Amino acid sequence: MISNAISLLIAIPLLGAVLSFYAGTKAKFVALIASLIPLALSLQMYMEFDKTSKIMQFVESYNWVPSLGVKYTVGIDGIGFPLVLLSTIVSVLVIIYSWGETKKPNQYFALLLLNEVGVLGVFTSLDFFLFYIFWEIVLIPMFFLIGSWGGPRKDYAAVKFFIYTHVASLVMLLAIFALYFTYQMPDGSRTFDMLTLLAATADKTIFPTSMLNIIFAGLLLGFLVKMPAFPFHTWLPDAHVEAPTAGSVVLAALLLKMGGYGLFRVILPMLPHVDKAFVTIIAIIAVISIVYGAFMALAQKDIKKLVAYSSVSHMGFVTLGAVAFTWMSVTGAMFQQFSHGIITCVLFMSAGTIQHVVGTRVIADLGGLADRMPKFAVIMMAGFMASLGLPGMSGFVAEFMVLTGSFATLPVYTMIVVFLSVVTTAAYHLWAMQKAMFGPILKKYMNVHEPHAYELFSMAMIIVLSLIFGLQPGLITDIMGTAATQVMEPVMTLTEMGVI
Amino acid sequence: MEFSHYAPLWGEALLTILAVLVVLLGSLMKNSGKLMGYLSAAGLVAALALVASNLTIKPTLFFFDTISVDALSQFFKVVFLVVSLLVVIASMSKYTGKGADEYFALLLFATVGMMVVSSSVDIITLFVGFELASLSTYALAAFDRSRKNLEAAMKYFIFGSVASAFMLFGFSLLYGMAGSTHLADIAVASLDNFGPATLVALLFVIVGFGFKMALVPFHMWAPDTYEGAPPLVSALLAAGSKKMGFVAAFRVILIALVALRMEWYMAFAMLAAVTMTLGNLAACWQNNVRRILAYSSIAQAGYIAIAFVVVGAAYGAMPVNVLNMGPIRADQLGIAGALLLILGHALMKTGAFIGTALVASNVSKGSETDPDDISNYAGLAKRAPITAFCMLIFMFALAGIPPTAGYIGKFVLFSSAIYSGLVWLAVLAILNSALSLVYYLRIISYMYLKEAAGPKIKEQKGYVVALVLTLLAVVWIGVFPEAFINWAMQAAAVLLPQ
Amino acid sequence: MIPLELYILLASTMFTIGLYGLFTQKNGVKLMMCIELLLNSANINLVAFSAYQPNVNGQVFALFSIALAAAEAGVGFAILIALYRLYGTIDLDNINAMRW
Amino acid sequence: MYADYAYLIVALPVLAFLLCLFLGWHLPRGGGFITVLATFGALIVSLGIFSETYPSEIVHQSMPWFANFNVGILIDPLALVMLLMVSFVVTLIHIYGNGYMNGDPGAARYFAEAALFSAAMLGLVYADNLLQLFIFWELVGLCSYLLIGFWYRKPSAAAAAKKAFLTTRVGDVLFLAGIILLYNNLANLNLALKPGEYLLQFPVIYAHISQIAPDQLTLIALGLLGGAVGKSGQFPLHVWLPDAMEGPTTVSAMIHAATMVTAGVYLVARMFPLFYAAPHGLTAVAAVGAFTALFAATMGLTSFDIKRVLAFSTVSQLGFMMAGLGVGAAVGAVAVGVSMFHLIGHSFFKSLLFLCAGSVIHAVNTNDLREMGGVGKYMKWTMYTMLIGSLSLAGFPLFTGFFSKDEIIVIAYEYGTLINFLPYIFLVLAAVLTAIYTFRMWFSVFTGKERSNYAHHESPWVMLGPLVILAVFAFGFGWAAQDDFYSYLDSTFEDIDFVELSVIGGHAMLEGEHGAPAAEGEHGAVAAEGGHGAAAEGEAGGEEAHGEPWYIQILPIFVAIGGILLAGLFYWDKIKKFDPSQVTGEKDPIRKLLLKGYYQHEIMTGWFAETVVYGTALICNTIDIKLVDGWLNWLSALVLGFAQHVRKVQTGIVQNYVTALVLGVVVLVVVITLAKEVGLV
Repeated sequence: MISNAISLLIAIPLLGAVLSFYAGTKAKFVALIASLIPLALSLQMYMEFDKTSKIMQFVESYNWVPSLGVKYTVGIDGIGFPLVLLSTIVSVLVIIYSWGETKKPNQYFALLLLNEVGVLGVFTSLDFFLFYIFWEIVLIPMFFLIGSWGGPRKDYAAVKFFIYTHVASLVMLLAIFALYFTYQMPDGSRTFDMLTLLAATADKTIFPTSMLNIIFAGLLLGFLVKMPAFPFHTWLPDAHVEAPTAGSVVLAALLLKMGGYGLFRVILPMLPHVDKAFVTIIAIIAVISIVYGAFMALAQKDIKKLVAYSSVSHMGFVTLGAVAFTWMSVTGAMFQQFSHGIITCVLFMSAGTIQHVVGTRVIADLGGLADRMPKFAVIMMAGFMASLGLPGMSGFVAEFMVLTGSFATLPVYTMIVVFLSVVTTAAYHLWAMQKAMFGPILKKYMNVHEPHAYELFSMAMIIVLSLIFGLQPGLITDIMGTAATQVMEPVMTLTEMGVI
Repeated sequence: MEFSHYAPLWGEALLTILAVLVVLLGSLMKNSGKLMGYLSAAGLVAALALVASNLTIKPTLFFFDTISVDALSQFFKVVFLVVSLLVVIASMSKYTGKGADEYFALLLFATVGMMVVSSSVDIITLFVGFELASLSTYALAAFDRSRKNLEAAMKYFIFGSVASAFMLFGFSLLYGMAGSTHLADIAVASLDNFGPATLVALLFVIVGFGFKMALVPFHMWAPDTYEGAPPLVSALLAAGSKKMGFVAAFRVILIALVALRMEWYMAFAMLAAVTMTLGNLAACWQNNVRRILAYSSIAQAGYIAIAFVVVGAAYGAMPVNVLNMGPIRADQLGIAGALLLILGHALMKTGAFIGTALVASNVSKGSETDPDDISNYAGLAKRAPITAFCMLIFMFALAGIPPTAGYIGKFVLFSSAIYSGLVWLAVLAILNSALSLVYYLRIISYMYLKEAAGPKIKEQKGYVVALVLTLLAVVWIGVFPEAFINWAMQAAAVLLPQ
Repeated sequence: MIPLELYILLASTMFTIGLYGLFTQKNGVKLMMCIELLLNSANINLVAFSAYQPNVNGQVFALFSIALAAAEAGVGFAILIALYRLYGTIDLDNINAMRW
Repeated sequence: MYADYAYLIVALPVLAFLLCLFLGWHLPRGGGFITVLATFGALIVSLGIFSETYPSEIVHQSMPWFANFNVGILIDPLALVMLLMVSFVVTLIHIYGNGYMNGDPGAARYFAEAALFSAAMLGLVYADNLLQLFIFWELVGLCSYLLIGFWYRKPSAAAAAKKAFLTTRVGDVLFLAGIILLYNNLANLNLALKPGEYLLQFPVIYAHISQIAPDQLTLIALGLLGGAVGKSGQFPLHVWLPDAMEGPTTVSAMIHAATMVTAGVYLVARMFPLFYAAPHGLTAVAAVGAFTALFAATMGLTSFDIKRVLAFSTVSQLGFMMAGLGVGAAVGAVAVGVSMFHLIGHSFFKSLLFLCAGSVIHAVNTNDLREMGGVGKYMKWTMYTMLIGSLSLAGFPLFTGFFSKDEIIVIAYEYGTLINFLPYIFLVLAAVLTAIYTFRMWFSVFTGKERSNYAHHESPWVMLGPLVILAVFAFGFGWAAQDDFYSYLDSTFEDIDFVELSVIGGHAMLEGEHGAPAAEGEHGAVAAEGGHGAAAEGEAGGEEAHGEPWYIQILPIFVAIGGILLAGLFYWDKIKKFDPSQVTGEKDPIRKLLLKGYYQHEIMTGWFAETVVYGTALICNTIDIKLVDGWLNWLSALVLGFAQHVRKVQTGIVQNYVTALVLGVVVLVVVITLAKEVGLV
């Protein structure tokens, strides 16, 4: 049992960021090492992780700002750990993918590592104060990644991304305040401890429904914007289109997951105690996000924008599964988080590779690339198939579980999704694939070549992962299943768990 | 009366003597700028040590009960001393030659004035200290004698003296009403004989302090002066003398005029709301970085002013467990929050202005372009990495991004607002700090995202030391706020009837 | 003896005149004079009040403020002179390079 | 002991897939032999299992997968006949492919994908639960997509691939919906499952059908039927199948004739009890099947592309199979036997026909019937093997197709007597047309004079060998197997109580009405006694002795021969009487309609896909830009515009500043006093 595993997990990339900032051209090696260690660490944690217990594991808790009731409390359970795993995996692959980065590499890799720090913090912190700090910190590296490595409209995109999400998180902060100031511990003191506060929301005498509704709405907004769900998604396409490939990957694979994580950790425990209308509202938002996202993707000209909207659509499944609130759907939604996190990487990487090999991302200008880059074509094909929910890859399992589970409580919405989204999703994937890759090779692309080995490698790795988790979902759904049952039940505080 | 009895005031005494000494020496020996710099820096450090030696002292009165040394005064003295120290350190690489002695002397005098204000409980001493600080800063604002300097100084001077005239008139009315110049007496008196004159007095006093605090509509001088004055002086104004306005307002309004609670509650509710909104809005379109910072500090003043509203709202409320500091009252928390934000803002603003000073100092004298124009900041990250990084952190801190001093201050302050039922004000403030991102991000994206415009900048030692010290302080407060919160709470307790 | 109200009336009138001057005048020196009016109206108040009080704090205060006003005038004129050297005028309407 | 190696049936082809994918590039002929060996291995294992389990044992293995789903193998007679057929046909086609693909640069890719397909198809067949079946179902779809688009440089091929995937996907959506419905219905029963039992396993489903509400059953049945319709190219989702001929001919033979397209039929057969229990479930199946049979046949008449003719005939024959299952509403589980019999037979002669066509195309280098003719002179083997295939397809007496198709028509007649005659009529007409278009094709390919100059040579033996073998089966399978086939298949559902189900499905009512005939004819009994009567029905199906009048018995013979003669009169130069182009003028609307293929492309692709769907997408896009993102930009513009005005307050003239100060004081005084007056504070 590693002591302070989580703190190490957060500290090492931070250290790595500083080092690689000063490592100049050697930055990538430093970064790789600094991201491999957390990966190894998290795998080790996976070995030690008790899949069946609903207890927070690897908990560390120290007083930080006693006068405000702020503690440095971190720990993981089935909700957070899969995402921790995801973050460490994706970070490594992203760093490998951008091995050839030549523009200010030291800053570039430092920022990628900072990103890892932020998301790891969000997924592990059990104290709202700490949670919020990490939640905000994540914005900064992403702002710079978009802003200084981005495309033509990078400034607009970066600022829009920052302000849009920041406003949302401020609303969330207000809601957190409301929780904080309403609840008093038995000894009259205040606490930011997540689990304690969430457990308290069950108590009607402390949180009358009318009040809890407002708090709930505030928190919900914060998370839905991050997801992002319709109609709060418009920052996403801009950010993605302008961001550099690695930026998009991290954005889609990790940052969006923060929103989903929030749903499971914070929203679901409160759901039973708030106005029932919320279920309908969230369900509608989810359905619209899924269907609308798919149709938007169908209408896009830029392949990266297409992928961006596909993220909106896929994250909608997370919302749907979460709000459907059955064991199967919640498990599925958690798994969708994980699987989308993996699969979206390969999509954005493909888009990026096309961008810098061919020089354009406009689908209409592409054609017959498979003729010149067969290996890449195979991988991209596999990625797209995974994304459109081909059985055998992780995406299918997740969406199947979500739909099957959601039907029990939200039959109508589920059926709408099934009928309107499945074919559309397939349609835009195949259309893009066919237009870009197949058909006769265009004259102007006669001399394009396979992308670099490291790009192919990182993409192939993702395909392999998607296959592994598609064929053997149990590896991770066991953990999530436990978490799902635990989400269904009233929240246990750390003291009730007997952890501290 | 033995000498040691005055120990708590040695700091002021030391600085006064030092200031006089600096002037004398300066006139005696030629180009002794460097020496003067080191001298006054040393003096400030010494004074800081003296003040710090009894940081949380029981309130003790001196000089016929006109001067009170207590936690609050010490808190502000620390703020002023730190700011002046940073400014001096930065100035040491700018003011080396002729006239440096005057510069440092004025700076020290200004500091002394502020320190006097911070601990005066009698309107006479308060007025004297106030004027001492103002007069020296008038002179400082014009120090480099460029066109901009003089215009800035002129506006500052005229507006300032009008404001202090208002304040004096208000004081006179207060004296007439109470028959005494002691704040305590005024407090007692204002409870019974209470008339329109008192209201006028209150508002006139608010004008006087509002001018220093740069609350809308008493802020008009601030943007021009901060932009026009020598950058380091702007730092002193924004970070130092602004805070003097707050401490004076705390003492006079919260203690002496407590009877008019409803009135100043309303007044400050309006002022705070208008100030933060207007400041942020006006900042969005500025192209002069120092002007942006000026407006941002106006907005910050708006946030800090929330404390008055909180006290007004929560006055006399029963103490309860607001936070984990045992039973305390929302108004105390509010003041504590304001104090934290004052501390944080003082540091961030000093740092930011020092940064602008560094950039401006590298623009050749003759050049037509405004040295503070934002276009000069393009690609600063490449041209002056340390400065750019510090500026970056200061911007995020000003915007209230955790974990920085700015975040903690806002956090406690807004918490108190919510706690005392002023949710609308808290929401407005939070929306405002979101809006403020527009211009902070603009500066940042110029520094980091634009291509470098111009040659590499030589980062002089003095500036860099000051910047880095400030940076460390800002982050330290943000990451380990515990001690500071407690300190602020103790300081706040001074203002409230036990 | 003269009732207090009259003193206050006088003071207020002076104050108002001073303000009016501030609004209307362009010339820097005239503005300085108006400011002096404001300050002195306050001084009148102080002295008058102290005459009706057992203590003399008011007169002390007045003395202080007069001294300070003098110093203020000194600084003020220094600035105005410097202005005049650079701009060739002390017509303050024309000195508005910094605005908006 | 073979049963222990059942997993190899899938594992071997998967292995072959990996080998070809990664090493194929370095192997001769893209490593085709690996694929052949793999599928042959699968065949061996299947045969072994057959030998062990015959007559009625069942192999069932299962292990947990994730959540509450499992992976498992269920080999009952129904699955086993499919396994044997698939592994056998596929092996032959791979052998043929070694010749056909020889020299193609993408051979390795071809064999890899072919191997993957074989794996998926075999997996589909012996999946023990619906989810697993669905997964392989999608995988075969993927392989078909990949193989149709095998020559991806050809835009038409890429487009056809996409069309195939999307059209079947529409069906899959319904299938998925059906599964979700079924799962939730079963889950709501809160069954106490024994360890090793899972909700979606077929045995579990069969056991609990009777507890599910009838209306739910109908919905589920329709959902599953939708899936079958998509996969088996039934109307209206058949449009992809003709286009799918863009792929290599081997692919058409393997996927789009013999195996994959039959998966839909197999699904319905597999879920037959559920369809049977669902009111109107089988009626829908019968309707779809019968209509498609006729509809596709009419299109087969007019196409000039040899492969498209075969494709349409495939669609039509699949219609026969569907109809065969559908009429089970009247005759019970025996329908499964009848329909599967036709499925197996069809897979032999249809793959034979395709391979022959391939061999012809290989030599002639065109698909167009109008450019062929007289090929028979140079390709004797091909000609005769294809003749056998054609006769079998046309249902010429004593050929496989005769026994199977005839049986379907007969039970359709009984369905008519009990319920409704429409399917019967449709099927008979379709049979006539089948004979006609089959021989239209055969005559215009092999007889007459050369209508273009093409290479005169027979195909290599590696291609002819499979033809011969298939020809043997296409001829012999029918009378060889018929006796035991029905009885063997009927043992699949023998422990299911069809009486109970028929009550739910409302078939008992029919039985009540037709009490008298039902009591006499064995078929009537089937409706009531299901499986038990089925054995009897099986034998009865074998001989021609039935309760029906004699003319029904012999009608099919005349249908077949008559059709062939009719075709001859048009297309066989020896006995040619009419010229097709004179019978109906160019202007003839019906002819035009047929040539245009009922304007399906215009409706499906042109109107629905490109106008409705893509239009919606564009509308969404506009909304997104103008509204959802628009209000944000509008807001920011508003705020910043306001700011622009606010800053103008700062005039730069110090007197105005003082004025502002005084104004501020005045405002404060006024507001505060007013507020106090009002009592606001």
